[in-house]
Amino acid sequence: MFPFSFEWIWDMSHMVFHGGLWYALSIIGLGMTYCILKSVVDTVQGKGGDGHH
Amino acid sequence: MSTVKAKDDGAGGFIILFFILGFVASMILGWIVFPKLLYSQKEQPFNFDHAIHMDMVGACESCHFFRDDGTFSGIPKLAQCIDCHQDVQGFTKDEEIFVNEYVRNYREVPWLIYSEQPDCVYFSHSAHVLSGGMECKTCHGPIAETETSRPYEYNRITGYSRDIWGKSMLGLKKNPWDRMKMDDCAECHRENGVKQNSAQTHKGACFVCHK
Amino acid sequence: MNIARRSFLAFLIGGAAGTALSPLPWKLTDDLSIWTQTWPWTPVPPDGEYSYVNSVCTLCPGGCGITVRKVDNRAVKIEGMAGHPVNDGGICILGASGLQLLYGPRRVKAPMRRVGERGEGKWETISWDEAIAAAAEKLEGIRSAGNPQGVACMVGDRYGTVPSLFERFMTAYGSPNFMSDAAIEDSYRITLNLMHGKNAIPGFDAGNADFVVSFGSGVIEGWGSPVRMFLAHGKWKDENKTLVQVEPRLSNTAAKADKWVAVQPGTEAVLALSMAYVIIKENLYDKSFVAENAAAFEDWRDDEGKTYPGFKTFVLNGFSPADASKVTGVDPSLIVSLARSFAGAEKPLALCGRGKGNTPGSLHEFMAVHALNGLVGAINRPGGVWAIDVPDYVTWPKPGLDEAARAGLEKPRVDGADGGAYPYTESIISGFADGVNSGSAGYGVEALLVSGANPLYTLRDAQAVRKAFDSIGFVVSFSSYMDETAAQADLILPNHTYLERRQDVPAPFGLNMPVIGMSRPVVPPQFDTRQVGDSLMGIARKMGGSVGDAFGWESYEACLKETMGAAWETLEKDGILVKADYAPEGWGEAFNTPSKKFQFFTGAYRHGENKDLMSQMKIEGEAADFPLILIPYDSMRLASGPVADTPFMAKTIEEDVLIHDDVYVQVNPATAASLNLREGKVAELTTPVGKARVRVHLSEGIGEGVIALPTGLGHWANSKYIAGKGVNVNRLMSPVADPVSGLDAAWGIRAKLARA
Amino acid sequence: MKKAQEHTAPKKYGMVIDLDKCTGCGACMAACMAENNVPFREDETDKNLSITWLRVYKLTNGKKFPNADVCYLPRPCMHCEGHHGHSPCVSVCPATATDYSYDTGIVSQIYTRCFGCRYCMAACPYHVRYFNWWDPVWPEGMEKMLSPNVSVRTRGVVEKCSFCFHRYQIAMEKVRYEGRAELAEDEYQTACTQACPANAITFGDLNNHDHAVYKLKTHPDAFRLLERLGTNPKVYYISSREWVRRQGDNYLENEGKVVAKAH
Amino acid sequence: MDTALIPEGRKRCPLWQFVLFIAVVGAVLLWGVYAMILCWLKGLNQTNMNNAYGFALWIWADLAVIALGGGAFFSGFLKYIIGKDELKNLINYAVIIGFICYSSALLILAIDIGQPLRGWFIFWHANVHSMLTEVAFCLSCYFAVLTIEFIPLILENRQIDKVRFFHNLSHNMHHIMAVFAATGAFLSFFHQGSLGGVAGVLFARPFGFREGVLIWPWTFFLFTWSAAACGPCFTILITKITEKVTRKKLVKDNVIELLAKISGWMLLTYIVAKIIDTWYWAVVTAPEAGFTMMDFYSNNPLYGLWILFLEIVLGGIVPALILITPAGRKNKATLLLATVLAVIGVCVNRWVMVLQVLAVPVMPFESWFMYAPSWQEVATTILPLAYGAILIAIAHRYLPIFPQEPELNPVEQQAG
Repeated sequence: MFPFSFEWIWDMSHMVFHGGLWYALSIIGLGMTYCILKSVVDTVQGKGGDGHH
Repeated sequence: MSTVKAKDDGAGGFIILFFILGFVASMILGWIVFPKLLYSQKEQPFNFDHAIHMDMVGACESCHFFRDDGTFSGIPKLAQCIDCHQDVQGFTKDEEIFVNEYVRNYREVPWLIYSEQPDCVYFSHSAHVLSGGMECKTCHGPIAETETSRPYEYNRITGYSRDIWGKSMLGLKKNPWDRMKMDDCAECHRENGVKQNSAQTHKGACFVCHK
Repeated sequence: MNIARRSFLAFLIGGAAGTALSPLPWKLTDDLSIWTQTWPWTPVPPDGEYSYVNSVCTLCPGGCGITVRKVDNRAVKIEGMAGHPVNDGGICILGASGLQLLYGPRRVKAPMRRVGERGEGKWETISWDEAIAAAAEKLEGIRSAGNPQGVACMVGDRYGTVPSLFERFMTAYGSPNFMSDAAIEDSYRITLNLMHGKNAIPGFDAGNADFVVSFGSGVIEGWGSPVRMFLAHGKWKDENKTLVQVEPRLSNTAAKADKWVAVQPGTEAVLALSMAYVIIKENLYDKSFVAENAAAFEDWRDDEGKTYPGFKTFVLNGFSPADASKVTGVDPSLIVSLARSFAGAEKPLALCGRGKGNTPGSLHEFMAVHALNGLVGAINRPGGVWAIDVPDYVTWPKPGLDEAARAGLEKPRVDGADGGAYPYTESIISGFADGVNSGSAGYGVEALLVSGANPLYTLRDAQAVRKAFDSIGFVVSFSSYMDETAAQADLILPNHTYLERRQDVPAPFGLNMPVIGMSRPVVPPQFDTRQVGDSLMGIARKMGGSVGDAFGWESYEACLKETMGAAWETLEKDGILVKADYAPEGWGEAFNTPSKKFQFFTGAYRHGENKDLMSQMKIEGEAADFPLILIPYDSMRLASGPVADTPFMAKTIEEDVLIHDDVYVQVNPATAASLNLREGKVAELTTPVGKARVRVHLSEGIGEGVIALPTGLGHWANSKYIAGKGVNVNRLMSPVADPVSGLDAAWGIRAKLARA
Repeated sequence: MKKAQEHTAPKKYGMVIDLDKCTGCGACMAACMAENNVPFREDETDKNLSITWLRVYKLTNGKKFPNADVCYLPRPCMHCEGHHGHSPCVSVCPATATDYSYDTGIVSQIYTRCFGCRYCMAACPYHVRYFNWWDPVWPEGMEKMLSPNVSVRTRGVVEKCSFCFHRYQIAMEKVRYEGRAELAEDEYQTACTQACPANAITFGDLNNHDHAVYKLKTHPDAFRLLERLGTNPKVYYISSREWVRRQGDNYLENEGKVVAKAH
Repeated sequence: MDTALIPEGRKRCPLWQFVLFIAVVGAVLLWGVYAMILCWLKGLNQTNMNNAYGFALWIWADLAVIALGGGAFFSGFLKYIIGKDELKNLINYAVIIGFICYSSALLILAIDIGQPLRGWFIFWHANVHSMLTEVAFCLSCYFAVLTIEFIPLILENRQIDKVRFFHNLSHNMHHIMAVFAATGAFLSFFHQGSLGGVAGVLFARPFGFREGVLIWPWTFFLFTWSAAACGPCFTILITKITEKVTRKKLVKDNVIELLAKISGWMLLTYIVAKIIDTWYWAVVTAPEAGFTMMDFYSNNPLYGLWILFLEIVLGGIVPALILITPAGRKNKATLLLATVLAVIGVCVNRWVMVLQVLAVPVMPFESWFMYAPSWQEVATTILPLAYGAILIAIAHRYLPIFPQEPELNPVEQQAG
């Protein structure tokens, strides 16, 4: 899974497979990080529902 | 910034403080308390002075020798020690323990082996020492120069010697003998082009080191 | 949300972040998986120095050389000894798993005395002194009460120092009732006695034969010295030699044979004689051998002038292929072609003794088959049958007998092996139970010593044997294992196993050269056991008097060393003593019959010549009540002697032999259909002596009306790996005494099978 | 490392089993179990739950009495080469617990790596792979006969025949000690080969002209199991009986015999 | 507390009914959990699997729920990528069903392996040539995506939504949901396919083996396609069942019909491809391995041609024809029938590709391997159903899953 693990080889199939994997993981990770950070900022800036209906 | 926020609703500071508290507490737990709990120590049956023996016998192979079938003898058996130690040889307490408790009773000394590999590992000393021309020190470190036996540390969960996984919790090593994990063997095998014939990994085939 | 709650949440999140950045979760995950590599309850075999010890396997009479691989002081593997004259590196399944007997859970770990009811399994461990004293006291009591003949003894093997010590003990003690386990060897010995006039055991130069006809012998199922026969079989295949198997069932040997002749069970002798008919009729026999070295081929006259029909007349008068075909079910043309090929071969060889040969057989059959060998001259020549003198190295002076002993030895034997009815037979172990139960000897049996045998399992009509045992007040077992007989004993003086003791292993059965092997301690005794020779000598010495005096040796080992004399050193060094330059005796010395020639059996055999050889050897049961014939079959994967299957062997029992605890009975599909039985169905198998639950296995390897059960199952006292599985076929069969030898000649029993 | 590495020709260890000689006695199975610390249980009659690295199959010709015939077929791991080492099992293992070595042609199985998904078992058409459904348990005292050369497997992992690779390792120790470069043919033999009382099994390097297997594999009656599936097994069988050879593979009704191709 | 959590403007059953339902289904769940714990503690000997049957009921259940959970990725694909906006009324539920299916699949995998503590080796020591590795990676990643898609729904709970941060988080996540959905669709395409590849690459198992392109056997594509076709049917089916149980209409007919129509065309094209695949396999692939097609469907007590008929005709052609006909999908009864048949069809397909593959004897001297699951296997297979029912019940009660619900079920008087 990582370049330092024993099973890792720099060949086509590994690059395609892990390329896809890390691509997906990055999108998920970056997407969520973005959402959380943006929400923190939004919250700090007082945006969104006031929370006290 | 935090003071500004604290002014805002008075909670931000507390929240950050508690976040840091939680963070630091768990870091202490993970980096300091956990290793202490994970590893336990045992003392060797008695102290063994490698240095003094080296002076007497001259080489590692004198005691840790190869048998005629090519297998490695490992830690010497009592029978071998008796050659010199029929009687008390010096005046140390360790010598006394050895002769009185073991030699006289024909009891093997239950040495704890720092470099004991797990049961799944096949390791050939002849391949490394005879064919590979490696020095003992490369893997075992400067143990020949030691005058005292350090405590044997083992992992409470796995039961394995700490020397296998290494001292560093980060898994770092400065010397080749600091760690004896699969990756360490693999690294050296790769550098030296030893049997890099696996269909799956194009590296060492599993049966080179596993049984 | 209030501040406290938010702070707590922040604390948790901080904690989670910190934990993730610390080694704790990762190292824990890793270590837990490493923990599963070898769980604390998984044994890790310690490594050590490797060494190899050569010895001899005594688990069967095969006498194979073994090399035991050791790691420090643990024996870890038994392998065949390369270069050994018997097995040359090969090993059988039982031998290969012998360590499971050594280290197995059914070892008797110390001398034990029964405390509960017999067979209840309640024992107390006692010291060796106590055990020896207990046995000596009891035996002394019986002796001083004037009934020394009321002590019987059963041993497994017949030859060698240990059986001889028992025999000596019985003699000095004053009992005629010394018995040994019987097998085809006994029938062959009588055959050679009658036809060669020699006290000899047969040797088969099987590897050099080129056309072998086996009359039911399990050449590759454990007959003779098993591994040696496997090697011979392999050689036949390599050299395109022919094997013909005459057998009612498609055994492994039949399957491997070049030709399987499916014969009606029990009619093998008829087929052999019919082959002789063809050979004589067509003048195919070895004329020079018959003319120069054989007697009673033609009609002959005895000293008193009475004329007897010769073999030729006998055969030509009743064994034409057409007649034989009616009895044997074998096509006449097949008999003819078989006889022609046999006689036409360069080195033909005929074998007999069913299956592994664990039970003796009909002497007529043995003699008929041996006569075939005589006809083609396959006697004492390469590729033929050789008469090898019985091992004679035990040459102790006779023990001194006191009054009691002399009186006891005068008494008749319990098993009926007395001069009158069965003059050629030394002991008839299968007749013992009947003798005890009927009281035919005129005295009661009060004590029984058992060594190397497991009669409660291996003897037929187990119910009768059990009844006899129950009536015997004192049973001493010398077994290393808690086998069926040991479990029913009163006192156990456990022997070392064969891997812990030193003992001579005389001539493996069937080997065509005299060989003595020596088994020796591969590992030190694992438990508080003793070499049986020492135990027996201990008892004798404790008894004192002339019994004690008969055993002057310091120890068993001293006795062995003295007995072996000059051979000792070689045996110690090589573990084997081979007479490598052995050749069969020249024609001048080969036969010790009255004619000094090979006697065709009408001449050799003077008792009951009018026996009808055309009829099948009668087995128990009437066809009206029991329409089927049950035959036992042997398999290498099922140890059927005194020692039971090891756990490894139990693993290899085939799926069409055993399922869970049920044994499969082999039934021809047509037979099964007529009984409305289908594959796998539970059925009740009934014979005149017992009944059992079995499952039906349809097999085209067996003829209609015949059913077959494996031997070696149905143990009840052994380890859980084999006990309680299947049925002991000996429990369903009864022994049938051969009219000449008195030995058990039953090859089957009538039976019926019904849905359960 | 100071000395140069051994540079020897790649080996391809394989086996030729003469079914005419095999008697079905089972000695190979017991020898294998003893050699390889194979566990045993109270009831081993369900062969689908029983671990026998080497299993002796019983083949029948399907004919009626007295023309019925039986042949025994010992089946170790075939150590399939597949296509360039991609045997059916090796490529499917998700955790790289099983591997093919170009150096010896042996398919390895690492018990401590295997996490028991059993995909390899599904992939293997020969059923050579066995799962440890139970914890192995030795009756007290019997663990003494365990060999240190083969690790004891725990519950939940797959195991299989290794062609007794530890014997190769042990033999190599001696070779190295004596400073030789090559292993002699008889120095490395599997436990079953050594035990076989009928000498039915021949083991050696299929690449080596001097080894007995090299010639035997080209015997006109030689065949391999399920050869046409492309598994490229390294175990060859010899049988003089046509019906046995035909049971070595699947054939359509009107198809002739597919001749064995030696690789 | 209960009423405060219920979304505004929606009517829910009385609390006691809800609790009773949870209790009853919970009992079944506990039974399954007990069996699961047995398997973990005592090992897989608790099952009736054996060395010939290394894959059994669980793996089938695994493949089946993933196929059925395919409704999530395909609806997401249709809504976010293709732009079928009506599907927003069903997408939430599709996500929840998908979440249940995928979490169940992961749980089953965790029970099914012999050494659960080493389960992570599949990631760490990954062998990329193994279809199972691909399955594991894509499955886990896609499960992460489903979780991400599920989170905003949870955050929409009345009480949680009051927290400003969560409100913002929910909003922000919705905002970029298309990115996640696209990633999910990408992952889903591969893992559905790789599940198909699991049996398809077994070149020594002639029943399962298929030729294909590059590393992918045809089953790779067929599995993705069939999941895309039958997953939505399952979503429709569960929606219909939910409507039945809650005695409310939750989604408008046009939404259902749209999905049904797409599903129908997918199913039709799939089944045509499947027939071609089967034909080619029967005529070319299998004979090359020495088998006739009938070798796979005779001489055993279970597997006959009927199973092919059930899968292809009843579970494929019939529902496809119903769903592509406007009258068929408009009629409630035939629509329901079609979805049930499609679900059965895809389940049968997964069964065949897992269990029949192992049942077929490959060595000519072997006979068929048959297997029946143990109660522990049945219990652990039912466990996800119980867990799914509970999760759906809770989600439906406390989350505004169906946007059209208030419109379709106006509440006369707002509950206090």
